[in-house]
Amino acid sequence: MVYKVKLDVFEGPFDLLVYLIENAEMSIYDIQVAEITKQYIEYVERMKRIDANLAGEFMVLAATLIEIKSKMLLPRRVSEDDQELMEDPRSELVQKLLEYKQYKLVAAFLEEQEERMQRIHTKPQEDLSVYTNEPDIYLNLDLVAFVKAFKLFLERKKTLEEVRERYRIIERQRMTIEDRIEQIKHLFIKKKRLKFGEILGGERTRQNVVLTFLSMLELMRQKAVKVRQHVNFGEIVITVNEKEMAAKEGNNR
Amino acid sequence: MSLRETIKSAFESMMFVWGEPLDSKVAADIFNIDRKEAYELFKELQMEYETQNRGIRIREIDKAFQFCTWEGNDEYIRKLCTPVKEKRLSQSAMEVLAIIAYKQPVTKAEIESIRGIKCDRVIEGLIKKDLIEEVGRSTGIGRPILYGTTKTFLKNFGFKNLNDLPRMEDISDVIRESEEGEAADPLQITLEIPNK
Amino acid sequence: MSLRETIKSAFESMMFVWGEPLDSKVAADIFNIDRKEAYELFKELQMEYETQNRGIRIREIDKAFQFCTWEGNDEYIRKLCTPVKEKRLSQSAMEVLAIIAYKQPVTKAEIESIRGIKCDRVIEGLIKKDLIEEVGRSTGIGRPILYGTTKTFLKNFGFKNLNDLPRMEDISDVIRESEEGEAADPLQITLEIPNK
Repeated sequence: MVYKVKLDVFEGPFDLLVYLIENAEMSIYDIQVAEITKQYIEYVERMKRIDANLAGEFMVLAATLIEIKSKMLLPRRVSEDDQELMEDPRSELVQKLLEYKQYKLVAAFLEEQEERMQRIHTKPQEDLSVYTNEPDIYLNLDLVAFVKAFKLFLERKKTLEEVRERYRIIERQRMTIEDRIEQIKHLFIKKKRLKFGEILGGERTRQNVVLTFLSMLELMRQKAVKVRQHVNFGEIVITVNEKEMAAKEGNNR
Repeated sequence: MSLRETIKSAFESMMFVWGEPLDSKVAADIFNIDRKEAYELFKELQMEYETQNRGIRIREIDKAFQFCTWEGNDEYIRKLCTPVKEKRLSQSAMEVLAIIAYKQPVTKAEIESIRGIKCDRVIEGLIKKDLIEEVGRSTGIGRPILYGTTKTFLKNFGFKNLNDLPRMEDISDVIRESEEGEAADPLQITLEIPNK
Repeated sequence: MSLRETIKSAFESMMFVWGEPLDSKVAADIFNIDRKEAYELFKELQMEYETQNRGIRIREIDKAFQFCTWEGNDEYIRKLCTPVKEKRLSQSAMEVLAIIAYKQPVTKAEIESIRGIKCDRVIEGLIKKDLIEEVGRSTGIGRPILYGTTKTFLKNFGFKNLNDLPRMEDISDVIRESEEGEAADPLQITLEIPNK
């Protein structure tokens, strides 16, 4: 159990490496790579047994360490132009560790700051429902909407006037079913059988068609006429039942 | 800080976090002082906020104390907290407004004869919104009220004065310009027919 | 009361009611003054509460101001009640946050290269807590997301703005000072074990 806690506590490969270096009381600028690599790999091996996935992330650095170790074994040769020493194979790692340590410090500082803020308290917002329930209505007016409204109104006014004009004509011509039936009866005086089109006459307005059709139905109901239509949408043929028609005539009078 | 100062400062913090009236006895117990002493410290604090004309004050409810806002600032709190809701004028309100704008001063009867429909409610609404107002009385029979547009009307539409209104003849141009800008479909204008 | 006094008093009331940090621009608009003027009045108020050693103070977050308790009174507040506080961050979250705070705007790859370990989940968690956010896209290959800290970060960690963060070079000093001040027990640091 002690192991588990110790292993899982590291935030990442650098964290573990920094711990090992500090624990071994090495200078970060002069890491004994062979020793540290051995310890590092040992830790990661133990970690594998607990959490293989997590250990995987630590393996990359293990490889880097091994590489550095092998480079360290090579004699420090002078480079080809005989001028400079080759770079210390550790220097890149050292830079990274230093940067990481810097951020670890920042994290510690933030943690402290967080703790400090735990001692400062604020109050919740007051109940604002009295205000929010009655929002201020802000009138959004713009010129285009205004002008459009006016234009639309002018157009509508024209349309309305046209509608009114027509309404008056319809009003003037309005006829009841009774009136229409009287007209139809007159037609049957001359002819016993009439097509619907003939009854309709020349006025093919919707109003007249409806009125005539309704009148025809009414006459049918009174059995004054018989109506036939041989095919759908075909011609409607109306035959007068003179007896009934006469009787109705009599009743009406 | 003296002990009194320390306790007073703590009382302020405690009242602030507590929100509800903080009983002076409860506060006293935290410092192991007696209620009367705590009460007096609260009263001192209350006086300090008052004499300094602070925007927050301390009020007493049955020997308990609570922070609250100063009543004189109610107006500003209202301004801060009241949300604004955008509203547009209805088509009929816009129409009546347009008629008044172009024909002012005008009576209600004239507007109604132009629109062919009653408009008492619309006029009422426009007056409430401070877009139109009564500007006098006609000399005609019954001396009916004459309406005109207000300063708010000018301000809201961004007119300097009434001469700034687009001329009736130019109206189509104004609309065309704006539609070209918006790439609006002119066929999309629908005519609203009053359902009577 | 002078106009300045009136406005300052109103600001106190407004801050009190608002609870959350009150933007100096929002406050300025209510009086039709400019933001800078409002900001200065808030700073004056802040100073007044400080010099009078009040138990409530005013803190600044990104040019917004908020009443809060003086940290020295935490002990007494906790005797009175247990204020609800946010859960504290894990060590890894704190490390990622530290990198983002100081290197922003920064990509996930950069953070991972500093820590030597993946941090998708940690970043997700920090976004959920509204401490970091996407602030744009890098111009690099694949245009990876750039992260930065939020206002909530400033608020929760007690910074006025990003310039309020101590310089990286000074951080060890900042920590040393505060540790000497508090005589904190280094043994008290508990190690959190991530529950996988």
